[in-house]
Amino acid sequence: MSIVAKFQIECFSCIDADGHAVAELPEFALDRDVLIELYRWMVLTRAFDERAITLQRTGRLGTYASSLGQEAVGVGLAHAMLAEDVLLPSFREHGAQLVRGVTAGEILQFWGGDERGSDFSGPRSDFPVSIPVASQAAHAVGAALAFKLSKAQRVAVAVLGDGATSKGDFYESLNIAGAWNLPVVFVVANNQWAISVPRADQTAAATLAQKAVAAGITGLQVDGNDVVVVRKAVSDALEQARNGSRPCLIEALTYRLSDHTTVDDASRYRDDEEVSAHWQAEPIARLRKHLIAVHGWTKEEESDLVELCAAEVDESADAYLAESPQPPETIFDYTYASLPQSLVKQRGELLALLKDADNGTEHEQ
Amino acid sequence: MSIVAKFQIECFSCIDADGHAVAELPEFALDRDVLIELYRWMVLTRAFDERAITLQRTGRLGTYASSLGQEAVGVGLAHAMLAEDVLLPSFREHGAQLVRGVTAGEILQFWGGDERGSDFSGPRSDFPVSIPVASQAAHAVGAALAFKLSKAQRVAVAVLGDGATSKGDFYESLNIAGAWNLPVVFVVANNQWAISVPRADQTAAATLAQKAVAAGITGLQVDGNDVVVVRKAVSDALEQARNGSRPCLIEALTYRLSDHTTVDDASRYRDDEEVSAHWQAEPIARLRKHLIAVHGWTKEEESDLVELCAAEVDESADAYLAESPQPPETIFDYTYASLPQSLVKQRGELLALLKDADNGTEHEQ
Amino acid sequence: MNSNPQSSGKELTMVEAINLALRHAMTEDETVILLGEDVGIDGGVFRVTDGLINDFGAERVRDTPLSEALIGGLPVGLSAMGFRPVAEIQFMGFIYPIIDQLVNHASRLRTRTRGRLSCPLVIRAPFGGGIGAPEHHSESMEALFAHIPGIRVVIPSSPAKAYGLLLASIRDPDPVVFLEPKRLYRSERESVFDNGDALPLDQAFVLRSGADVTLISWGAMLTETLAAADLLAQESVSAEVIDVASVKFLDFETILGSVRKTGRCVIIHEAPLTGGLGGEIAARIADEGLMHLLAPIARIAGWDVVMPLPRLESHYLPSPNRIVAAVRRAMDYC
Amino acid sequence: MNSNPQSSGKELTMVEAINLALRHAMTEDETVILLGEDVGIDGGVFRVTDGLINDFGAERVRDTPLSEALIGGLPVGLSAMGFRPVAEIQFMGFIYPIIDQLVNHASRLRTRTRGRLSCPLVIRAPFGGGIGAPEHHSESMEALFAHIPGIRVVIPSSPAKAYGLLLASIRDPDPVVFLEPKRLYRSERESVFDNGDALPLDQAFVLRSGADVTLISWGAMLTETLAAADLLAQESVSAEVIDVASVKFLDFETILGSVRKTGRCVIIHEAPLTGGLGGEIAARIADEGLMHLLAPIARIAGWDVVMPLPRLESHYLPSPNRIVAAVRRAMDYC
Ligand SMILES: Cc1ncc(C[n+]2csc(CCOP(=O)(O)OP(=O)(O)O)c2C)c(N)n1
Ligand SMILES: Cc1ncc(C[n+]2csc(CCOP(=O)(O)OP(=O)(O)O)c2C)c(N)n1
Ligand SMILES: [Mg+2]
Ligand SMILES: [Mg+2]
Repeated sequence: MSIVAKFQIECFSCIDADGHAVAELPEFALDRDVLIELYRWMVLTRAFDERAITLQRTGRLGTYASSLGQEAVGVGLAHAMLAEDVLLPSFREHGAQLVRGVTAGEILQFWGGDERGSDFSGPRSDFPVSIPVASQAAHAVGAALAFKLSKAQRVAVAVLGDGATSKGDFYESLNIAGAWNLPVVFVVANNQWAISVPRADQTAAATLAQKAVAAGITGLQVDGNDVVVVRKAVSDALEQARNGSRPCLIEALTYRLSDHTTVDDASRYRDDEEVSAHWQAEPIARLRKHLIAVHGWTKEEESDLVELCAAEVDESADAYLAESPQPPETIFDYTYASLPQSLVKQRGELLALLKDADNGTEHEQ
Repeated sequence: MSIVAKFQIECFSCIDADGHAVAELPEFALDRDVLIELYRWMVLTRAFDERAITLQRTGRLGTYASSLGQEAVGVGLAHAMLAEDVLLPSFREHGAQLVRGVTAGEILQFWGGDERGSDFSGPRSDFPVSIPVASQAAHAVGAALAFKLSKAQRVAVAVLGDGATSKGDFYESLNIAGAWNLPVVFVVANNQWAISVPRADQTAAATLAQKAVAAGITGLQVDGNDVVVVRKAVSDALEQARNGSRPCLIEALTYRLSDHTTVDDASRYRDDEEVSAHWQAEPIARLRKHLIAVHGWTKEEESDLVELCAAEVDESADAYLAESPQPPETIFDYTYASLPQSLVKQRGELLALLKDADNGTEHEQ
Repeated sequence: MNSNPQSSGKELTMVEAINLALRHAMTEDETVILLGEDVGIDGGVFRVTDGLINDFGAERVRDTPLSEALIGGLPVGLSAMGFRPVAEIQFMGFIYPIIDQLVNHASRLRTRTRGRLSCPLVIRAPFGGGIGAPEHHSESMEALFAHIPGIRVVIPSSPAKAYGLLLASIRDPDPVVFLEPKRLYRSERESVFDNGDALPLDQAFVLRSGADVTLISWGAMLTETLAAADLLAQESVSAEVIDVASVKFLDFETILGSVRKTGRCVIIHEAPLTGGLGGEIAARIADEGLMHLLAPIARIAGWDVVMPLPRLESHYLPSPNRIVAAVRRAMDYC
Repeated sequence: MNSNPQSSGKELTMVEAINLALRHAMTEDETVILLGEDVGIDGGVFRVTDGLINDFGAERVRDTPLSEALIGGLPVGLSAMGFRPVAEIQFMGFIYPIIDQLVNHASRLRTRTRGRLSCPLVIRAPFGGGIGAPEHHSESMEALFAHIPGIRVVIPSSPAKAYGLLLASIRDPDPVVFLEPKRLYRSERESVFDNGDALPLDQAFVLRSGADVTLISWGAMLTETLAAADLLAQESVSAEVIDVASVKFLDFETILGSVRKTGRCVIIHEAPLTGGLGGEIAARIADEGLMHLLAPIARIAGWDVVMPLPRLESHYLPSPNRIVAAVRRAMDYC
């Protein structure tokens, strides 16, 4: 018998649940302004989440997936990216989208059932939210191949859930990323649950980071509630991808503090105690503690920031609600670059129906 | 940073290319009769392969995938199985099928384009050859679940190629085998090529055995040209599966000495020298050397055995060629358990067509 | 939820009726195994499997990893080895990875082995629009499945039909794709007798008889179709309404019988027009019933566009008015 | 193989014509990238991509791992970022894992993002029976693709059509599924001018004009259809033969124009009858052309059974005799 291969999975963290540094902090994390920026994005994300849920509960938004408790993953990874990189988000990475420059109003528009929400004004090459779990991993390797072929120094960053790691397309994507050395970073936001299925029932693998071993690429774990280590690990991975065209899988350990979505009731399948315990480790409080302890963050600064975020969210929500609807015939207009003959006819039929139904009154929305 | 998981992949061998034992041999391999039995199956498999290719070249068989050079994998694994276990073969495991009790005639019938070839008279629960690569892995975990649920002490054994390990369904199957602790053994016959794609281009993983790490199950390598170690490793894995319901992935390192199939021309994409080098390590010669050196295998015994195998293959080929064709209307008869009304009508149409076309003459085959 | 399968008729929603059928099947046949994402303790995202894990245990009601290709492929092995898996795909939008296994294995293991092995399995999935669901959750792609030889495709239109058709599907010796119109999951209640009686898998149901025109539909679109029939009655047009139910195989006798009587026919479905099953039905009528037609066969279907997000989905779905207009054209046809 | 795209007309097989079109597209547009299993040094199992890796390099002619879901999904990202991938699926029997990406992404990235991102990609795959290929290698499932909104489906019937239609497909701004009837790969040669002229993706081709009956088909079945037309001519029945070519979207004007003229129509396809595209075509004729019909619309198609293995496949495939018999019935109708 001979040993032909050896692997180990390492787990990294910078700031623990009490706000204490547990490792040498990366340079950016010594900069008060940078930390406040990261903090602000997380607070804004949480404020946005709350508002979205209120809008849903009052019938003004569709089903919505909250990112409560996982803000450090999205914010940390997006903050590490360059503008020219491309994000391929799952449906729970509102923080990442906000940091990337998707407006809160656009995010609401998407979840409100309006396609225009994915016509981002900001990051024009970023992908829309991917609802079919893991399907965006394949797009990420495709985008990464485009960057490699055009010798652009760009990286594709796909964000996926723990459940997504059980899917065949996730694995096929990881495998080709390795086989072709593509500039892509996969971030697994392991929030311990895939709807009602706990992480332990998803796979017998001890870590999700070790899924990378199957593809021969680097895999590592980070404390996903620590925005500093997330930002650092993603930054390092981006650097490797950008300059060495080396793919990486980062498992960010976090926890879904909310229901799966607004139509889910998590109390059916998990205990309150488990959730309470995880509140102790959530990302915003810990960075606040760190800011207070190390950077003299004040009560006033805190309340100013909270107020500012609330105002920003108010504004976006108002703008979202004020948006006039798309004309019904637009359901035809983007199916193809130009309308095939048989769709011209169908579009005419729809317009005729609308005219019939509608004698000077507005169409229902 | 902390290390959260560690893995290593081990590679096993018993008898090297020169026929020397390189490790303590398992008990069965000390038994001359057992070794001769294994040897005979491999010789028979190779004789069968040759005949199949001749039949194809002379227009009496369809496209055929030879197992030349990989006989130890199929023979070793099937010999380790119990009758009540279930084999889920790829399209290249004729040796395994023969050992299981599928007749040479049935195998020819399948490759000759006749469905009856998969209605095995022998192992009634074994699956037919799977042409869509890796798709049988999913059936294997399904069968394994059946055995687990019914508390039968049976194991499902799926055989796949190196190319198959890049497929999503392979991975999803591995993953659920681990998550549910299913009694299943996956044997990867790594013959270094997937048609024209070499193993190195298939994945960046250093070994295919390490694909198991992603699923949290045991993965190991064996010398796939050493029938003794294949039989031993599969035997051990079956034991674990049967009694502990623990799945396992075994990568058997071998080499495809033939073209991919009878319609392939491997000289387009690989060098003769590579092939010649691998002839040095092929499984039959090495077991013969071992038999001669250790068990006094004689020239006469050898020529008797070769003759016997040739005769067996002759007989099967003759029987195959003598088989009368299925009646055309049987294309309807097994689509459903009983014929739906609209198929009754279509079947009638076919019979009418046959009657029209055919005035007392035999239908073309 | 009453777990006694002998209970008498109760007013149930379709979700409850399906649950009852599953319960009945699991009680009568130990080899029936449920599997899918969140079908266990959560009872499925629509609560279709609610409570079953308590009564039948986690061995028989199995949460799978998030692996649709596997949810398609594992039941092939499980059913070939003597079980009767009923697998749930959470939404039709995620069903596509199973097509590979349906086409290449489930539908043909019987014929490949000349009857030695077979796949008595059921794949259940909610489908269709009209509930304002997120992206990818509202499509109707039943035609993809109905084209595959070797399987059956069944779509219930009411709680009692769901109960009877699902029992039949589970007992059927061949693979069945059972598509549940999720708009009907809780929209109406119907009396369901838990007597274990299956409905036939080769019959269409005449929901309303009429003399002037035949309206043919299935699943949730029967709501619009029946509403159109009501509107037409006000105009003294008597519409016969047929629920196809078993979209594969079609009960073409019932359909043709009706068209023979009325001479006019409108087929209504939610799926996009092109390549939808309306084409199959119209083609058979145009072949076997041409001489009885007094007007062209009309199809009222979803447009050939990607299903819009909720804000505009009402403009995608066929409305009673569209159906009525098509019938009027048929009635006015020379 | 001549690599000069300006060369003049040559007698080519379909395999050579496709190779030429790929070569032309790669020469004129640097963003065209080929990928698939064995498309590189092996030149594809049918030699369709023969030599391209030598002329365009391994960066642009890429052997993928054995991962069909990926071959469907990777081009979505690649095309959205400005490239024009042409992906090969080795045989249609292995194409099913890509349906997920076709339905959920490729076909709709444009509409999901209101035109911000789009997917100018082509998926090529050989399909169809008649060459005695192994299990799973002979099916014709074009109808599954034609039902998906947001894509086009194109099927060439000759070398020159393959050249022109493939160029059009590669230049098209939306996803195209390009299905190659492998029975025609080397069965005939045709003069092909490598002038870069594309054929339109919205036109059917009239292969033979006639007055008595319209025969509608596509792909390899045109061989049987034209043979049937010859047989019919001996009986003094003049058949018009239409090659649909772009099965999505149908050039219905050409079809309807012909049926208006002949009053009779037989649709021929190799795919199973139920849910095949013959239904779509017949349904549109039955809707828009009813008044012109002198006889029922007949469909001659594969039976609704699993494609048999080679020994019996000739009994599955429609034959000229079956087509002739259907035409005779139409001619004799009332
Ligand atoms: C392919 C697919 N299958 C099923 C679903 C339904 N679904 C939506 S979210 C979800 C769980 C996802 O879990 P995970 O990947 O851990 O992400 P999380 O929701 O925890 O962020 C499921 C099953 C889906 N969206 N896509
Ligand atoms: C899913 C699928 N894709 C493509 C093919 C075509 N094909 C047949 S064999 C083969 C290569 C298989 O390689 P490997 O798994 O290493 O098995 P080997 O042929 O070497 O035994 C391919 C691509 C197939 N049969 N199935
Ligand atoms: Mg999760
Ligand atoms: Mg191989």
